[in-house]
Amino acid sequence: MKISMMKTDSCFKGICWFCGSLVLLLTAGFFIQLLLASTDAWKEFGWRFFISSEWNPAAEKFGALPSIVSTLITTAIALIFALPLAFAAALFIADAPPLTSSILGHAVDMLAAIPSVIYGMWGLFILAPLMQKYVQPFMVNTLHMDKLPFVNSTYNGFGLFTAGLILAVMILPYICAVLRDVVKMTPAVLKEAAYGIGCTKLEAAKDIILRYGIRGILGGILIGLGRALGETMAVLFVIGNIMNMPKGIFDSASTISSTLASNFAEADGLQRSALFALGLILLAMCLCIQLLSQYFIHATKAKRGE
Amino acid sequence: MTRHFTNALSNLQSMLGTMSAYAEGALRLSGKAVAELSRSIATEVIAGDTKLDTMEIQIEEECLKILALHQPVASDLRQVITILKINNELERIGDLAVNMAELVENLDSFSDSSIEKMDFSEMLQAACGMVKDALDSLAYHNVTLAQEVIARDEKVDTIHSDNHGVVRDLILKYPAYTQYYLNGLIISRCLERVADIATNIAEDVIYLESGRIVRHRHNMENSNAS
Amino acid sequence: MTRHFTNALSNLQSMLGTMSAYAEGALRLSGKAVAELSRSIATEVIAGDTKLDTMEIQIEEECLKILALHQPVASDLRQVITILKINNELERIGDLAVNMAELVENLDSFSDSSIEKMDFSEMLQAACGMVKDALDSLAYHNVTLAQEVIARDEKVDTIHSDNHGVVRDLILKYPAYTQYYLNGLIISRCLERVADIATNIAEDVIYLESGRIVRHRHNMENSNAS
Amino acid sequence: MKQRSLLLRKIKNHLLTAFSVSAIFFAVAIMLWVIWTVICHGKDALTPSLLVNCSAPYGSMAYGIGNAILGTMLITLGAAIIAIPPALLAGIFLAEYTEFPRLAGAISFAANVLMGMPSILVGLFVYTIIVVPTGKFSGFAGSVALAILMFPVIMRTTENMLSMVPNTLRESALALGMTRMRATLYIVCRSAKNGLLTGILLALSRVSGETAPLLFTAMFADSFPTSYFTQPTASLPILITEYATNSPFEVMHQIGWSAALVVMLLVLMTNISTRIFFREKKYGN
Amino acid sequence: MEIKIQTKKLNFFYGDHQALFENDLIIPTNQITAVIGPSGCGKSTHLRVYNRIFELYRDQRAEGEVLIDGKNILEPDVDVLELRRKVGMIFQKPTPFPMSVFDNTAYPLRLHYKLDKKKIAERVEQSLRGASLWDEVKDKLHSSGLALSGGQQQRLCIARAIAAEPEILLMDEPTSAIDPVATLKIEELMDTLRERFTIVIVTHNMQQAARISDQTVFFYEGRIVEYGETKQIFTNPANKQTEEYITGRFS
Amino acid sequence: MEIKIQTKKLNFFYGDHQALFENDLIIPTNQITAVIGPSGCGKSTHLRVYNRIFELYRDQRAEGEVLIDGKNILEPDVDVLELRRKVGMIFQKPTPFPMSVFDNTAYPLRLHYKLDKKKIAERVEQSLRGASLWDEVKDKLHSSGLALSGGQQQRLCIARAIAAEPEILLMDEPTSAIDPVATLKIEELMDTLRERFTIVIVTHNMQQAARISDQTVFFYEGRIVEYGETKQIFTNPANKQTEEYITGRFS
Repeated sequence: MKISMMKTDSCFKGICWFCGSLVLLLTAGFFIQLLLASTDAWKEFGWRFFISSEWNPAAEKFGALPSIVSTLITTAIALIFALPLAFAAALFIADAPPLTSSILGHAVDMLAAIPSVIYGMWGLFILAPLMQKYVQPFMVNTLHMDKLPFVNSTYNGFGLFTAGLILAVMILPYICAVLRDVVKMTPAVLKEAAYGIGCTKLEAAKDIILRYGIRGILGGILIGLGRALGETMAVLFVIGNIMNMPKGIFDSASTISSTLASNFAEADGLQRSALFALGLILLAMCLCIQLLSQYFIHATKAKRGE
Repeated sequence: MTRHFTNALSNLQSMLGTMSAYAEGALRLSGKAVAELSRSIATEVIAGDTKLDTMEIQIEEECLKILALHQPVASDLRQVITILKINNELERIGDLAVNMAELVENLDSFSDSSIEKMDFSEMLQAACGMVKDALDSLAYHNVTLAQEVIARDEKVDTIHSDNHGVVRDLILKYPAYTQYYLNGLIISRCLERVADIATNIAEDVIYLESGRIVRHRHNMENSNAS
Repeated sequence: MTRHFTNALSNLQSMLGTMSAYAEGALRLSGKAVAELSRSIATEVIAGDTKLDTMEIQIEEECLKILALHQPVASDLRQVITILKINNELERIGDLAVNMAELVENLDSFSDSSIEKMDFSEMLQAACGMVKDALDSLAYHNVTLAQEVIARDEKVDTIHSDNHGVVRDLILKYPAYTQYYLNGLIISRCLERVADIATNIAEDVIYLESGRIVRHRHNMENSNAS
Repeated sequence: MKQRSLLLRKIKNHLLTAFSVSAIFFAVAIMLWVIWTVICHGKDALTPSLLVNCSAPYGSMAYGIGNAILGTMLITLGAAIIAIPPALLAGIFLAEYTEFPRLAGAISFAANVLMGMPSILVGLFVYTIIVVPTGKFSGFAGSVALAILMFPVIMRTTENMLSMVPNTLRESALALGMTRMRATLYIVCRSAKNGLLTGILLALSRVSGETAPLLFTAMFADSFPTSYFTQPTASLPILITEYATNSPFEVMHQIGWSAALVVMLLVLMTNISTRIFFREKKYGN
Repeated sequence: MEIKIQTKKLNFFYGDHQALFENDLIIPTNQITAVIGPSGCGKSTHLRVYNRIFELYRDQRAEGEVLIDGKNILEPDVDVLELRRKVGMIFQKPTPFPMSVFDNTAYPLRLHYKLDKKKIAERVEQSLRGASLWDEVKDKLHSSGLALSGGQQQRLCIARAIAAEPEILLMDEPTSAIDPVATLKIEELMDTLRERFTIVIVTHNMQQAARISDQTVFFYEGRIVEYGETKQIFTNPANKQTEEYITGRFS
Repeated sequence: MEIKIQTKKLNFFYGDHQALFENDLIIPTNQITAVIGPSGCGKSTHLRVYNRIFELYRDQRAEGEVLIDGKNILEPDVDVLELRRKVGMIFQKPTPFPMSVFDNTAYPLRLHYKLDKKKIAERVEQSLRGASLWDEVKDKLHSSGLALSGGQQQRLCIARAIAAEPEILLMDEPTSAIDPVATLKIEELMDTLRERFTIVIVTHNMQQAARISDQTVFFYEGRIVEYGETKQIFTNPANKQTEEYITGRFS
């Protein structure tokens, strides 16, 4: 009887081992499949695929540059708006009295849980018209921001800037939730120690909490970054979907994911292969983010001597 | 700490109880030997001292063990230290009993001669009473009794100084029995010391119960009395 | 524990050192009073005893404090307990010195008479030497010296028993000076007790250094020597 | 020594506080705005008949989202069945069987990559491995896509929850003479039960609102789902996308908003009730 | 003095790092043996060999012999589950299972024995009484074990450990995570358990070792420096290192 | 005996729950005052009033007077930052900041003073020496404070606390999370700190209170039962409850 118990034990272990390895298989599968499906495009364009800005299905000419650039710009805009707000909000939530803190915390979690398609709709029907009617005119005519590089003087509400804002709204709760946890996970004694030597809240936050949670904060930022890079639906609704090289932030454009979503269904042949190639590039970007975060974790670990 | 320590302490107390009974017994027996000039009783007392010595060592080791293992504080600590000291005093009572008994071996040679004998009965009674009461005050936590014991020391001291004169007169009267009277003087001194020891014990008891050290205060007040 | 405890312990040791020097001084002074039959020296000794009593209480309180606050174990504990005991012994040496000094007040009245005086110098030297060596053995952790001290006790014991005979003979010879010789006998006994105390201290030192209790072993072996 | 100005330090501090308050105010305001918009636009068209009727092609005057609701549920349920058991076991593997540190490192890196993977790529992937070989869009393909999204999330939560169980609990279970499997399933998992359930439900509620992975897998159909494995299956998010972007008709937009309201309620309800139900109870104390 | 456990040339390794060196030790039956020593001296490691719990971790291994009742339990053919029934263990932090007080105590019974309900209830009561916990929990047997106070949780763990009728109880700093009053209760409990079990307790609290144990073992850097009667160790240790450690003079 | 801190009728509340009752206490300058008592007796709570750290938590409030150098620090016009510079605090768990050893020690200096680099380096060395840590860390001043051992971390916290030149050091069970040998070092350190600071230490280790303190305060259920010279408290306490507590007879 005892021996059979031992046997089930090792069986169980084997099954667990297999299930764990499934993740590896899946990840590898992603690369292999995308690579296989995009071989035609790579053969046709080679490395020029990265720097060509032409996307012409009729002429069977495809280049990834516009969508890569648009992706990066929207992401950058999103992070610029979301990060400081998220950190400040996280500080407030973590410091608020318990009831307020839990209500606000849940609110932020809710915000993160709303499906992106709803943000997309909201952006399409509410934000974009608002941008066109008030915000962009204000920026151009009153602040004269069109003097700045990369800001157009023409606008129609859709485009990179609006997409960036929508993304900012979407990733704000994500980053905020992570940062809130970071701030909350800072041990109470450490905070007390900081206040105990006479820190103000600001000093405690910037010198102690920020440093203590640096790993979590980086993690939060990278999660936000990943979201912003890969987000499809919300962007799809407001970016305008034009496969041109954007000249300014008010231009309509198309990110990698929105290109995939809007063109994949109708595409075939070389275009489909080119789309898979775009997918592969996106996947590579995400992989880079992961590698980066691994590097940071190791770096901070080494620095702390853990 | 409680239970282990309480067990150890009560064990220690019962050991001390046995020892004090034994010491008191030795003292009385020794007194009897003096009174009856009995060599055999004296030998018995001397032989019995080994037992008392062993007990003293046992109690001391037990005290050390308690101090090392249980590390008592406050009244518990005073209790152990007091026991340690009383243990020492009891052993000295035993030694004094032996001293007296040893003298009986000398006195003995005069036992059949019809000389004027010295009477120690009053002194013996007083000293033994003091020892007994001091130990009772320990057992029953009776500070009043302890104070009374201390007060009674003076009486024994007085008898002892009187004995000086008595011995001198007797020696002058019967110079042939000088040895006998000399030994008598020493016995008197032994008993006086027993009373002193009883006083010490009583002082220790007061310290134990109240935390006050009363020792020497008494001595200092009437330091010219001894 | 280390530093606080070490400080407290070395403080305690230096207190004991002072006390032992003082006790030894009192003993020698008392011996001088006996030798020179000087009433003034005797008064000095008696007056000085209060100081010794105070020191004894201080040391005992310090020991208790260390036990309560630092809760020493092993050799540290033995050290404190040994000091506690030696403290007690030293106080007794002081008491014996006082006893001797008090007797000088009586001897004094004979000081001008040209009687045959008793000579305590050898005994005094022996006893004082034992006390000194015992305390040295404590200070220098010298077990050999302590054992030597224990061995020397016998010599003092012998002198004391000899003194018995001497006193008896002298009294028979000069019955008028009985009082003087009686006191001489008591002084002899005091010195013998001082030697005993030195022996006790030496035994305590051996216990301290080795953890062995040697007390009474000596007594048991030659219990018929005293 | 020269002291630094207390006043200056305090002013900086107050500025930060003010910024914090406005940031949280802004975040919450946006949320309320989004929710309010959805409710305002969606509540009028939300009728019982809308919920049970089937959707219809453009131009037709019969409207409904019943098939999409059913489809979403079907796809999500399928995803749960596919993903949960292996994800739990994988989590157990990572947390309990620490004797393969390098494999575990690789797995957890891969899981991070998977978790950060844009959902549209998952759609592409499933398209190539299921839709292309079978030649058919199907609800099942959608389920697989969602399952792939859920898998690393649940695995990670499981690992974290199990790692939070103190090692001594494991040891004390084994020290009583239990087998490894028994100790894991009956003691360790049991004490992390609430955390595991929370993780699973939150993951489910999240994927149920996903759109992008379904675009090329489950597709859409204006009919009630009949064959899970072979037919394109309607779902709420796709329906919203279709109606909002590809339709010029105001009525369609209305329906889209209503569908959005339904999705939002669905997601938020599961989310809130999960959190309230399994309020995070930590082990011990 | 009957011998319950005897180790012979026990060596222990964490990967390449050797943690125990040639431990030779005899632990007598029905006595409390305390294991003391500075942190990291290997005292816990040594204890964890007795029920082979160290095998949970892949890179740990033990060499040498550990004889329990004369049988070397390090041999591969020993039934680990049975060994662990026989050798109960209490950990530093209380580890009640996430179930009711009753089920906690009944768990090892159901695991190892086939008993009917009545019998189980009896044995649970018996074990809880044995751990001096019955009076405090008899009214809440079916509420969670996690709802008890720290000291009660630890006694619950003791009840659970003794329910399986072990012969040896290993305790790894059982009171270091609980407050002084609860510690006292557990020390008193141990005193009563001594009659039925052979107890080995690791503690970094020397006073505790002094108070409760019959035998004391002093570890230093993976070696057994001295072992013997507690009284002897604390009044007159033979080894200089032991003396330094217990008098607090350790550098 | 100079008075450094004096509390008058100090009451403390956690929401509606009163935790301290009418505490009257005098803490003398340049002495070590130990605060003992069973868990939950309010000893930590009492300590945390002295630097108003309790104000971090909204529902906690103190009533009565706490005079430091004769000034009531509970009054609203007292500058909390300056108060906390003057009253350093050491916590149960070592709390080095996530920065280098040097920066940890320099942090309070930079926070409160305007000093040039050289001056800061000097003062850091001085503080680390003051905390008996210099010799151990002088070669790794720029590695993280978290990389030190527990005992070193705690001494780093002490160095940090004394860098700002406080007058009072509050220690809340500073050695309960570290091993006995490290504890010893910290106790010895405290002895040297006594000359420059007034130290108040909360400890649940009575032996520790006995060893290191000059004054001892015994708390029970939020009240001060007895306070006085440590020697007196431990050899001959006036109060029966104190006696019971220190002899371990507390139920």
